[in-house]
Amino acid sequence: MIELGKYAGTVAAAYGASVLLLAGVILQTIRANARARRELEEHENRG
Amino acid sequence: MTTRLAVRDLAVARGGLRAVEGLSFSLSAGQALVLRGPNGIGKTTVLRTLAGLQPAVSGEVEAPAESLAYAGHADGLKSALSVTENLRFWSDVFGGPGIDAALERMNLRELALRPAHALSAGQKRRLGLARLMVTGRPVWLLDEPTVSLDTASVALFASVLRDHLGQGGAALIATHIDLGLPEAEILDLTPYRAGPARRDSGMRPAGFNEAFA
Amino acid sequence: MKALLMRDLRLATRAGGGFGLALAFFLIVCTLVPFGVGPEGGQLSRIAPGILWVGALLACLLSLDRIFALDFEDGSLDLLATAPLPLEGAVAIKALAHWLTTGLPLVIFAPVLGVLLHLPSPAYPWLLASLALGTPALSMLGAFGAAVTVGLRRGGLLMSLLVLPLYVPTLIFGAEAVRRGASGADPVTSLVFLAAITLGVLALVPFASAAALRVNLR
Amino acid sequence: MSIWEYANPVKFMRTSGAVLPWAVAGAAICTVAGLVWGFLTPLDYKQGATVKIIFLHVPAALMAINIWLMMLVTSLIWLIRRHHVSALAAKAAAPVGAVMTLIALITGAIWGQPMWGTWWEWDPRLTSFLILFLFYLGYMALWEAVENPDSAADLTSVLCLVGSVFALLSRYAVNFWNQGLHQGASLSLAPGERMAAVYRYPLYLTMAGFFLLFVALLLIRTRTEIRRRRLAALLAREMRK
Repeated sequence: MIELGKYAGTVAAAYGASVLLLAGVILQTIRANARARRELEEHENRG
Repeated sequence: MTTRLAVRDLAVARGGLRAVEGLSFSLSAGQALVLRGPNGIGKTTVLRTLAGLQPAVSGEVEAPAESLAYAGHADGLKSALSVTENLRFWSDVFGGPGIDAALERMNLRELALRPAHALSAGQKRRLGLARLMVTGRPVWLLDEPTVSLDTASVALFASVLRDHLGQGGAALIATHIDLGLPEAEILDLTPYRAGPARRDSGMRPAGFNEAFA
Repeated sequence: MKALLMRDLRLATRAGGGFGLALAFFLIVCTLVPFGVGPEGGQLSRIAPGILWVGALLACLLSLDRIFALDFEDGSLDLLATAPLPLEGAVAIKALAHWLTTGLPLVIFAPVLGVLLHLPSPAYPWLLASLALGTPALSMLGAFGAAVTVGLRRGGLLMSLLVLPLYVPTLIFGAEAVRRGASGADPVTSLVFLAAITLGVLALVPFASAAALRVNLR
Repeated sequence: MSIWEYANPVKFMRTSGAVLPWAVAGAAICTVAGLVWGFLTPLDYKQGATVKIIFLHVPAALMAINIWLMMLVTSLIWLIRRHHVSALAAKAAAPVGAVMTLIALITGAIWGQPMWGTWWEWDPRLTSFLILFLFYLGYMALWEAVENPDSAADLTSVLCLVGSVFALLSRYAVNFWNQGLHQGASLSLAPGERMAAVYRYPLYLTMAGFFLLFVALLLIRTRTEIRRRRLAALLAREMRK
């Protein structure tokens, strides 16, 4: 078992906040990219 | 005759796309050239490029340093200043001749002390054109100079222009109306409208919009 | 050069030029702070240097967008860019005009507000000196922010976001000088740094501002 | 072949497409392995479990500064050589840099709470990161506000240049203003001060992980920007017909 001692909450909060932020930027990146790719493909197929 | 302005194979861009390309002409002292062409072809863009306000995509523009005076859609007037103050400011900045001749010629004498915000649109336009006279520069680049002028004022402007040409000046004018200047030559931009960029031509793209072409 | 300076000064001091608005704003900020922190003199005198500096900085910010926006709208900026005057010079002159009509009155008016905020008396010369050395940098950096955002919709708010971080070093050294003056410590080091920043800004930022203006005129 | 060939958008799309899977895989492996390893490290005799925050805090802070430097370099390349991909890469990097700065700030605050007894201390390092965050915000806001993409690239590049100078100035000004509680550089080269190897190796791993994560995100985001610009270009051309 991982030992965290009396600072368990502190460490968990730091890891949680960071992972949340990273996940946010990764998700936003992937979605924006998928959207740009889809729009471009739609446009190229049309014209 | 001295050449005032020489343009060779000029290409100009708007919004990252070429608007006009392959434009060549020259303007000698005493000559006026009227730019024609449908809306949106790039008359304003050509004038602003020649004035040095935006870079050309390619081509050469040859003119002596500080010989061009540009007058766009806006007159550059300060409404809190009087006609004289407005005019004197531009005369000082450009280091041109005094303002008296310009006031006289553009029929602004009686309005000299009136603040610019109390002028009508046509009067403002006349003041804007008087500004050209105080720059002391030989080549005028005019973008729709006659907007909001009445017939009498257009005639007045045409005679001022003719004097300017007579003194060895030159003018490039984008306009749709007849200025009453029979000696002015007409340059239609329609044949110079930029086509789709050719990939193989080795041309520099006007912007990222053409980079993929 | 001189013609442009005179015109800008005249425009700023005529009716509708907004001259004095910055001073009124400065007065209001310095009046509101005691309502916020309480009327106790000791506390006020402790935070007075900071309030005076932040107040002067915000008052300066208030009038920045006028530096170029009006000239951009009425086409004067196009004409100035084609004039024989180098654009860098025009930028510097316009920043100077802004300083003369906003910064300088703030410097002169600040001691009066210092009285309201119980600024300790040894700090007054340092307040004047630090503001006089620092506000030119505020005007010049503000001209840069105004040049970058000229012609943008909602440019004013964006300009504040761009300009305020640039004000940090000036604010730190300026307020520090007054604080040290108030507590009897030696404020000269801060003033030297402050002057160095101002000189650097005056020498270099006009080029960045003129470059930004040229981009916005295209 | 010169490095400038990559500035051609078509070539960039091809090359970045080939590199991307490796970057993503590397980022995932290094970050996850580094963080898990870091989590398993023993407690520090002084700081207890909070020492584990270092595996997030230090790499994020490092990337926050390096991403701004990378934006400075790409902005200069755009200003000097006018390569559009360079400008778009700077635009693509900014949000990642802002998130890294935010992580450094938040983990710093959370770490500071038990160590210094306060969530926020106006410590020079924390303060400079806050200022850096403001610069990131201003930079991104300017990109959003300018409509003409070439003008936006020019203006943001100039802002990045001026901002870099002032970020540096602020760093020293803040130091002058408050001496601070923050410990010195964690990876100092002076032998006596080096941190124990148990912490050092996982830290190197997470640093590599964060760097690869940035590379992967940067490639994807730059590809997104190029696609958007291509779409805009196609629309602009159609409008003219």
